[in-house]
Amino acid sequence: MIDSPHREGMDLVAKSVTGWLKGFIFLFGVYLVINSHATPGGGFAGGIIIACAFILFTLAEGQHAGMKLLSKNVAAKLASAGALIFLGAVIAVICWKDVFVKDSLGAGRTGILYFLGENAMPIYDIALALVVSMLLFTIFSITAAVHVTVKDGQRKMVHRRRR
Amino acid sequence: MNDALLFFIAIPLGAAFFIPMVSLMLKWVPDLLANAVMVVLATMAFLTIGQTGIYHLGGWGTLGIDLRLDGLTSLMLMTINTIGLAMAIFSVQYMNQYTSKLRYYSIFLCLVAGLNGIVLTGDLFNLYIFMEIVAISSYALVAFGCAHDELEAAFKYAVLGTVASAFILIGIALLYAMLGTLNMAAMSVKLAAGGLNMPITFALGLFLCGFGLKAALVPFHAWLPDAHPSAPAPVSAMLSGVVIKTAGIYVLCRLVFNMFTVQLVPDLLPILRLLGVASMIVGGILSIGQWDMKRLLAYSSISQIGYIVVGLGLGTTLGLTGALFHLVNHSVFKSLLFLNAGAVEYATGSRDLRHLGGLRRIMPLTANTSLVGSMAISGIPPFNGFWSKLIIVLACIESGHFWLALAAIMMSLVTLVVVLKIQKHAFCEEPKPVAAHATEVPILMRTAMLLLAALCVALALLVLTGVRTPCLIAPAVDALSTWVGPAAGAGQWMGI
Amino acid sequence: MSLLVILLVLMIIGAIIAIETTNLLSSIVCVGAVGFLISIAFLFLGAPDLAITQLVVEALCLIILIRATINRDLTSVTGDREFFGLTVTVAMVLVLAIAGIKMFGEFPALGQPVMDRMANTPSAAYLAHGTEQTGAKNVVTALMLGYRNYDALGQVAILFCSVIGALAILRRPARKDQKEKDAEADAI
Amino acid sequence: MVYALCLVLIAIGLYGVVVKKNVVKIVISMAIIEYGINVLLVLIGYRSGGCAPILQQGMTAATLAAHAVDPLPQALVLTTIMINLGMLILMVAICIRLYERYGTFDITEMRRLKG
Repeated sequence: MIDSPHREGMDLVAKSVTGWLKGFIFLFGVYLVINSHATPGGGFAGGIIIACAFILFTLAEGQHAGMKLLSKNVAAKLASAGALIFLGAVIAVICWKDVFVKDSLGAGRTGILYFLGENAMPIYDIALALVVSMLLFTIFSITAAVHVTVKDGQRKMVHRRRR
Repeated sequence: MNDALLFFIAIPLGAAFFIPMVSLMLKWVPDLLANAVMVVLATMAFLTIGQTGIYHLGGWGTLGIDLRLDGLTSLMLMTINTIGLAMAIFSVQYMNQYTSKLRYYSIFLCLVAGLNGIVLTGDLFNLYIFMEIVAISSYALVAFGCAHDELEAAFKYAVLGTVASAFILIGIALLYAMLGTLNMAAMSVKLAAGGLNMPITFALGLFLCGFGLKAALVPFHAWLPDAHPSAPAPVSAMLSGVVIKTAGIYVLCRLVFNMFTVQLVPDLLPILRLLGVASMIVGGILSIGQWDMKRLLAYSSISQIGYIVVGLGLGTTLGLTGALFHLVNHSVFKSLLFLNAGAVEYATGSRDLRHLGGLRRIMPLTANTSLVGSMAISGIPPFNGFWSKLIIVLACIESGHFWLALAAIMMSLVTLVVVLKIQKHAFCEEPKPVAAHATEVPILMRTAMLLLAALCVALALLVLTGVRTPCLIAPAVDALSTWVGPAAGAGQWMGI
Repeated sequence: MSLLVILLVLMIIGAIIAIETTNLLSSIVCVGAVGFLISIAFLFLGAPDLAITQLVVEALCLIILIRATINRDLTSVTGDREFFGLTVTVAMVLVLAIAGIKMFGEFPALGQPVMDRMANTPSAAYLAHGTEQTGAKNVVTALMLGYRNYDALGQVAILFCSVIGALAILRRPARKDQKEKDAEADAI
Repeated sequence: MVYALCLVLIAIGLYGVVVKKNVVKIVISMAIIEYGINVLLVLIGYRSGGCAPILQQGMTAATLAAHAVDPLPQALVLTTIMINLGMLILMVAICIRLYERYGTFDITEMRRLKG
């Protein structure tokens, strides 16, 4: 992460490689999230891999391109939205278990959407991945934007603005 | 009441998740939402007075996590949520000094959710998770002002807190390896049957160190005198009023009396009494030499915690009643004194007693409520502090520890000296230049202080009237009995 | 079994290097190495779920730690061995060692999990009925999101609270009354 | 014997937290303590020659219960890893702010941290 503003992001080789790679990393993260009930790796691991895809893009393309793709405030809002969905899902399952959890027998379940189970809607994992990826991207872009410049002998922590 | 217990945690968490979504333009939304949530929680807490029971979450039977409600839990819920309500009201205007009040309320509501979570769970690992929530949100709140001394205090508190949590986690791992289950009720049954072996005593030792540090008992109290003065006033009031008691004393009480029952570990009570007396004396003596208002109160917090632990250490029902009553009283008047210190700092800008003076005429309400709080903490008859200290001293005499009773009375005198020092320097002398431009604090801060002062007086009536048994004695009896039902030993300790 | 011992010994060496080296960046890299060794150890202990999570979290810890130290004071001064800290640590390590040795005498051997040693433990029930009650083949996910989803709720609160706390700590003008000398005062 | 190695790892982390002068070094030693505890937790649930607790195609729930490793400590460690990540994020934020104030990561300069 070169701090000098005149050269955004890394050199050409890194940019072109990440250009290709970030799509596949994002896809792998989504794969882990979707069928976490069968294969190892759940909402948490998938969410972090999605966050790594965004972080890789920001590292390669430079701070401002990263901000244009997904700014800090949008990411924070998405994270809190995901957290609210997850809270709703947990309360739903705890209070009305037999409606929302389809056991593998699936004997005559009439529930509309199942949160956990064979071919159920993985609302849990999607919400978890959303929360984890957005939170970690926010913290990465915050720590990336913060750099300490020595201005007239006084260390000042400056947040780089979005151009 | 089964799933309503879940909403003690779900409502504050939902509000905490919702607040960052509100854009920065709507300034009043976080305040309104936080106060509304605290009002709802306070009323819900008062509804749980009579009820007891064990609720299996999600209908999984003993496989899932279960919430447990008994006298002690409802007592703690009432303390947490009423003090939280007073803090939310106080911080509406006090936090205008800081930017981004949005984030303050989000973390504050996470803190309240964590505290409610600790009090309600019946599962050991779940207790650890909610203690981590309380720990992380208190580190962030202590460092909220971002001044250099606050950051250092937060760093020191975070380092010690993480080491304590690591000890607790090792203890939990050992207990799981030896007992096979994480459910506290099932653990106490297996402990009673299986008896004591080396890993379990090692785990108990680790628990004592870890929760001792969270409760700021003497050998581990290093973080408290730094963390409290540098935190914003409502946060330090919440910290010393509620967080130390819930994350420290309550869990110790649960472990000592409900999991490792006293018959299993008889020599635990002398250790508790020793820790209590030590922190009582050290806290009292250290608080005499302080000039910073909040630091002085922080040290006197340590000595008051010593009272509670001594009450716990007696093991008799009378001792436990006194300890729990003192726990509630202390969280009320200590928060009141911290709010007064915050109000003085808000008005005059400095907390140092040497620079303050003559605020009685300028800030009459703050001076009077601080007088009420001081009288209550030093145990002057009409206020609640006197009754709880009286019960603890009686319990000490009843169970034959005369030295403990003597130490309790001496320390109460020391607290009186210390508290009068605040009154004299801050409120009674002729006004100093610093206090010249001071004005009375805004309306909402005054209502919070009035609320707590009224509570100080109201709690005193609790002892006399018929309300005594359900609110006060029942929690003590519940605390002594294991979950499976009153332990054989609890029978003959019925003092009253 | 022996592979596990090798991995643990490597971890201990990595941890010692991470703490003792003067250059900050190399000690961060050593911690990364310890984290990746743990991920391999999890794989051999039959926990693929944890291996993936540990691997990815480890990479993220490295990124965040490097963010803290990039073009900042990289050499850590060793200074004089402060006597008090050393004695306290030696005493603490001794206590841990003695208690560990005495305790591990009565500790169950490595290979016997709780399910073999005791009757009706919850984890035996999780394995037997986990898939059938929650429909998820991966029992750990069934545990995390089915039986103990109250824990997962607490955990999301922890992550949320720590990131919001970090945002609160890193915000630029912390107090309104602070006289900001430079014009750029943006409260993100 | 393997448990003793975990305790050694935790002791190293403890040593680093108490003795080290550098703020980032203390954060790193805390991470090492938490790694040691994670390994200890998973070791408790290990069954010699056990397979991962995932119901593959050919297995039935009964064979899984006979062979699989204990899933409960794994769920706990999954949570603990995330807690350590949250703790690390907070500590790094404090370190960055402390660096802004003092220009160095050394505790001896910071007035109040000496104690």
